[in-house]
Amino acid sequence: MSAHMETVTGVDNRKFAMWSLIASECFLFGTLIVNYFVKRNRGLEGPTGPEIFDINLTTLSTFDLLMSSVAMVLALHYCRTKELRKMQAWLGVVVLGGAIFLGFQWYEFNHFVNLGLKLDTSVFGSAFYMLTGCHGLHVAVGVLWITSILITSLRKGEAWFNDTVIEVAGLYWHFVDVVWIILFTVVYLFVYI
Amino acid sequence: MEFPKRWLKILLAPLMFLSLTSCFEKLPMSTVHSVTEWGNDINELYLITTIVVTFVFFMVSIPFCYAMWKFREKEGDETIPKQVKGNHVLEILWTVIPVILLIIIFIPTFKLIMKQYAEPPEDALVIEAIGHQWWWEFRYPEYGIVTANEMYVPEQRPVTIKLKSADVIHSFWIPRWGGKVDNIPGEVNTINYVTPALEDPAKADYYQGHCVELCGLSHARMRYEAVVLSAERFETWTKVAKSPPKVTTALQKKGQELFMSKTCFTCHAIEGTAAKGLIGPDLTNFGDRRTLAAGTLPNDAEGMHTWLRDSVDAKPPYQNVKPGSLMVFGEGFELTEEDIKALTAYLHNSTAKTF
Amino acid sequence: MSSANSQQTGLWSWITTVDHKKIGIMYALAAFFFLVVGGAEAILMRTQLLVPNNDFITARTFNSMVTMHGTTMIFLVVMPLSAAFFNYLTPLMIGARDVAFPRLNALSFWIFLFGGILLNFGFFIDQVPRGGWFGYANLTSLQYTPDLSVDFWAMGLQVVGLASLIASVNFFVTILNMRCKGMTLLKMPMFMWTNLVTQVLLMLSLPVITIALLMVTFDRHFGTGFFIPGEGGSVILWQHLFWVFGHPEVYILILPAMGIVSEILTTFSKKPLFGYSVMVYSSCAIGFLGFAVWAHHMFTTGLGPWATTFFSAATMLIAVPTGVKIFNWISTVWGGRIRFTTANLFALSFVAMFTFGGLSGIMHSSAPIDSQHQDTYFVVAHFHYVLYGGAVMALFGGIYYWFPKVTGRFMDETMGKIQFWLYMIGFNVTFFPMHFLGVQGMPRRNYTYAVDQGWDLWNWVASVGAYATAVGGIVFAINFFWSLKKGAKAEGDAWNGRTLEWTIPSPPHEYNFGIEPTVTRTDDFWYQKYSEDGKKLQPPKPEKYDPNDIHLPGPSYWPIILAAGITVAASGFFVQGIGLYVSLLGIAVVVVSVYGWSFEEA
Amino acid sequence: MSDSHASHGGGVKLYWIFCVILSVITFLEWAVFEYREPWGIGKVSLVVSLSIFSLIKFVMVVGWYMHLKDDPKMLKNTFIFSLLLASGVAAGLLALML
Repeated sequence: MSAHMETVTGVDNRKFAMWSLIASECFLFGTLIVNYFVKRNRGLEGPTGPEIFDINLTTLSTFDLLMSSVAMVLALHYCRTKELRKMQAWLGVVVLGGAIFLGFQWYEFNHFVNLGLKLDTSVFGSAFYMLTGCHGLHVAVGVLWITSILITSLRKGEAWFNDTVIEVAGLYWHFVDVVWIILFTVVYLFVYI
Repeated sequence: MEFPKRWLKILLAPLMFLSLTSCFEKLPMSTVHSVTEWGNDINELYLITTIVVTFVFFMVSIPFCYAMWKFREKEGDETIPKQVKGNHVLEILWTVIPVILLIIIFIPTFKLIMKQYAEPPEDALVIEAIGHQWWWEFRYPEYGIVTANEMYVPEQRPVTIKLKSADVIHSFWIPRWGGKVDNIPGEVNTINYVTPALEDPAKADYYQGHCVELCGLSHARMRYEAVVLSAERFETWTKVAKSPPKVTTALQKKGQELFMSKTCFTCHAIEGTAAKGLIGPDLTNFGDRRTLAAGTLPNDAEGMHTWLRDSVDAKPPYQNVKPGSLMVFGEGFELTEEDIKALTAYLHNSTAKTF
Repeated sequence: MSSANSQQTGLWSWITTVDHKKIGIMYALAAFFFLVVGGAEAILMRTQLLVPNNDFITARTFNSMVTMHGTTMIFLVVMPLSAAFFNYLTPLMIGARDVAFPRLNALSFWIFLFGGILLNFGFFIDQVPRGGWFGYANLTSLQYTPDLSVDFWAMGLQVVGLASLIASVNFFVTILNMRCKGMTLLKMPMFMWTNLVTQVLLMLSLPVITIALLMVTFDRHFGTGFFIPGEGGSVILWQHLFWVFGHPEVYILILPAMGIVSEILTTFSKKPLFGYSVMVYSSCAIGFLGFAVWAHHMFTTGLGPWATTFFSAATMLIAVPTGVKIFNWISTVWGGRIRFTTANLFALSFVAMFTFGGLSGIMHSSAPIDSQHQDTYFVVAHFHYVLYGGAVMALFGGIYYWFPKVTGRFMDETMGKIQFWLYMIGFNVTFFPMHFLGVQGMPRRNYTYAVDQGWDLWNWVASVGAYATAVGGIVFAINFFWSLKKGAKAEGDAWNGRTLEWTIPSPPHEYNFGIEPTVTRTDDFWYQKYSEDGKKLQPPKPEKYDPNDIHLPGPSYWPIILAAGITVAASGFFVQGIGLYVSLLGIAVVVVSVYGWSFEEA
Repeated sequence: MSDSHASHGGGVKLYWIFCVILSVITFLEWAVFEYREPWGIGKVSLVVSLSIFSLIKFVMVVGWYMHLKDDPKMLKNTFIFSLLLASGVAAGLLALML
């Protein structure tokens, strides 16, 4: 497509498009956070936040996503220095990190459902699941995307060092991590505000 | 190039615009013939804004029309005009002047907003206006009265109307009193007035109101009236308003039995009788009301006949009086002409006419 | 695949095209079709309101017409028509070969088309949306609208919104990244600036409506209570979220029209745009302030004194940059040689009618006055003056102005003027009396009105005006199709224009520019034709180039398949019983086409 | 095609340092939240401290990991403008709704 065009701002089109998408997603998650904040104390029945949130588990998943973000930066670095094995290794770590995060979220959702907080139990439940679910969906798409990149790299080996593709995927992944940093604070740490 | 017709296009709008500010005849829902103090405040601000807007309109259309005429391309004139890029003085001019004009509008706006949200006086009469799908319920907590589609108020008395909704969003608006506020389900909004003085103390003044937020099929048929009474007549009304209909003639007795047997009581309530339904409008003192079905039909024998016949025959959703209304008679509840006369007689003598 | 192959024709080349010009033409044709649909809905409404207590259409049909007229005109006529101009002209005006992501461009058209069909699919099974184009909260909940109508509205808007979001990212990157040599941001044509601001507004406001519509759909199908008061939900939150999107949306509708008018007025008065940089800053100011005024649609919901004051002030503030633009247009025309072609008539009527609409808007920017105007026909008159007298008139001006560039033939001037006058008079006769109806207290969205209200005369006049406009529409259709075949021939620089798209032949080659142009200043093409003091110059001879070595992206069928997948995934709600499998099928098609798309060679 | 990153070896070291800082901040967040009673942290100081922590992490990841630091001004403005506008609108909505 427009891979090798020199552009006016010097930034590759796809990278610029990803930053525009990130700018647009600020509003998406902004709306979801506003909806969560408005609804979190208005649930009529079912457990509320302080009763069911387990801060230790969520801190671990935040730490895990951060490490996955670090792995992504290193993967990009090794792609640029053309060290294939290291790049593939760190891409694997990224995928693993994402999978673990999704595992944590799957466990947390099951745990909450067992405690009686389903999607339609209370407005708090629906707002919470919509916010964290939407973020979880983004993480899943990211994991799928980076797995495809890893498979492409494994299949093509030394012939394929497309650092723009990895950088764009990296931007998406870091953004998903940054959104979780905000969510972790807004949802779990502000629960007693 | 037909030169004169072009002027018509430019001047078409302003000529009509002038007639906008002309005084209209006093229509029942006119927003500029207000009778309350709050309505007059709004009209003063409306006049200021109109003057400013008309002034700006001429500041724009005069140079615009002049340019149309002066700088049109004459035949065969190939000269290239001077390529003027811009003029800083002009730019500053037509930024600062509009800001000043807007401040002229903003200051009274700010004052009125503060006045609108000011605390109502203590002795204000509290009325609850509850919007239902396509009719209005008015409650008087002090007197324990519940009525529908007609809000009775004494003259020249501060009134606090608490706006609630039983289903979707409605909006309470009496144009001649000025200002509207939405009835939002799950919240209580208030609107404060000082009721207008009576033009003729002997009679009662009727002010039309309308629901102005789309609330479903019969949104257009959801009207009500504010009835201004003199102080003592309002007092007699508060006593009379809770009295059940007197059943004297045989026809009225038959009407009462029909009211029970045809299950009207499951939806409607009449104070002092066994009818306690809350789904439909309260029919206590129904005879007193001028209109039927939230301002759709006149409340006389002929109106009752149209309304009852329409509910019995028409199958949902094609009723033409109140599309989508819940009052639909299924099988086994047919009403003969005789039944309709009996029901009308029963409901229409519900109380002594107080005005 | 080299571009030397002949200009493909035939349906397959249109379905798999990635050429921004073909996509622009398809956007325009789709917009014309929906204009006819929206216009018919308007005529039905006006006929119903011709006389009091009319039973021409039932209340249910009238509420559907109100909803679908609003939704169709905004999302399926004005936005796609603006998108048609964006698509066709952005690469030509900035000297690029195509947009940043050609296949993504095709994708957003197909998603828009399928979304428009999904939105109107309710007509076939009598489930037409009836909740108003704004769909206020709990009238759209399952309890008060139990059938599928709201889902068609919500899902249709989701899909059309997604199309606009993808297109906005595409054009945002194109304008910032792919300008030709020498064209800095402040040397671009004005239409590109309004294009850029519109794309930013689209990019930032669409996610808000996506989430709001998702919440309504969850309320209706998955038992959540976001907007249901009984379950702790807040009905007002929907209004806030809708209007946080809604007000930038109306600036998305008007800014492209402002750009088109700036281009037309400069060409037909042979003068540069007056105060170019001031126009740029005021466009950005309008765009930015667009996000700070949303609650002036909600003055009557009891926001409290301080919020009402803030939004009144912010709404008044927006009138300043708008006023600056109007004065700049008049100064552009001042001292020029004005040629009254049909395109210029439409542009001038835009300035006249938009001024009038803007001023009637200022009247209810102050909350107390708005408490009398809200939900009456005064507001209907205001936004039709701004949207119809403004955006639609300017877009018609754009059609007459760029038709020669797209087809190589002029549109007939006499038929054009007939259509203009029918539109101008019909428009004013229809919407000016609505100011009187508004002041006389006639509420909006009423399917009929009583005899004793005194509104009969002006309603009758308005309906007659609507019929005149319909006739004008027919004249336009005749003119459009007649001129396609028999219009006067037009060469590359049809109107002695000033911007880059007039430097290439019309209709342009598939690769637009043989050699990428270099630009030294704004209106560079004009100063190649005339010197600074107006003497005619000999424009430089275009250099030779070999069209064969120009590499153009090949056609691709993945966009249409991906668009179909997304629409099928979105229509799972409408199929009883197996709805889930329909959605899963749609998602499967989406995943397959995403992978197919990415493995397609460049 | 790969720009300056490959040259200076410091890139990797910098990322590891940032990784440690991020982990420490996350631990601090957990600690501040977990021991707010024993350490006597009031509600306001809790919110302020946690917000500062997440802001630092946000800026670090966006600035260095996403290389926004060394991207052209146009890109920075796009993101920062949208972020500020989003938080402005969100703050406005919260002020109106709460």
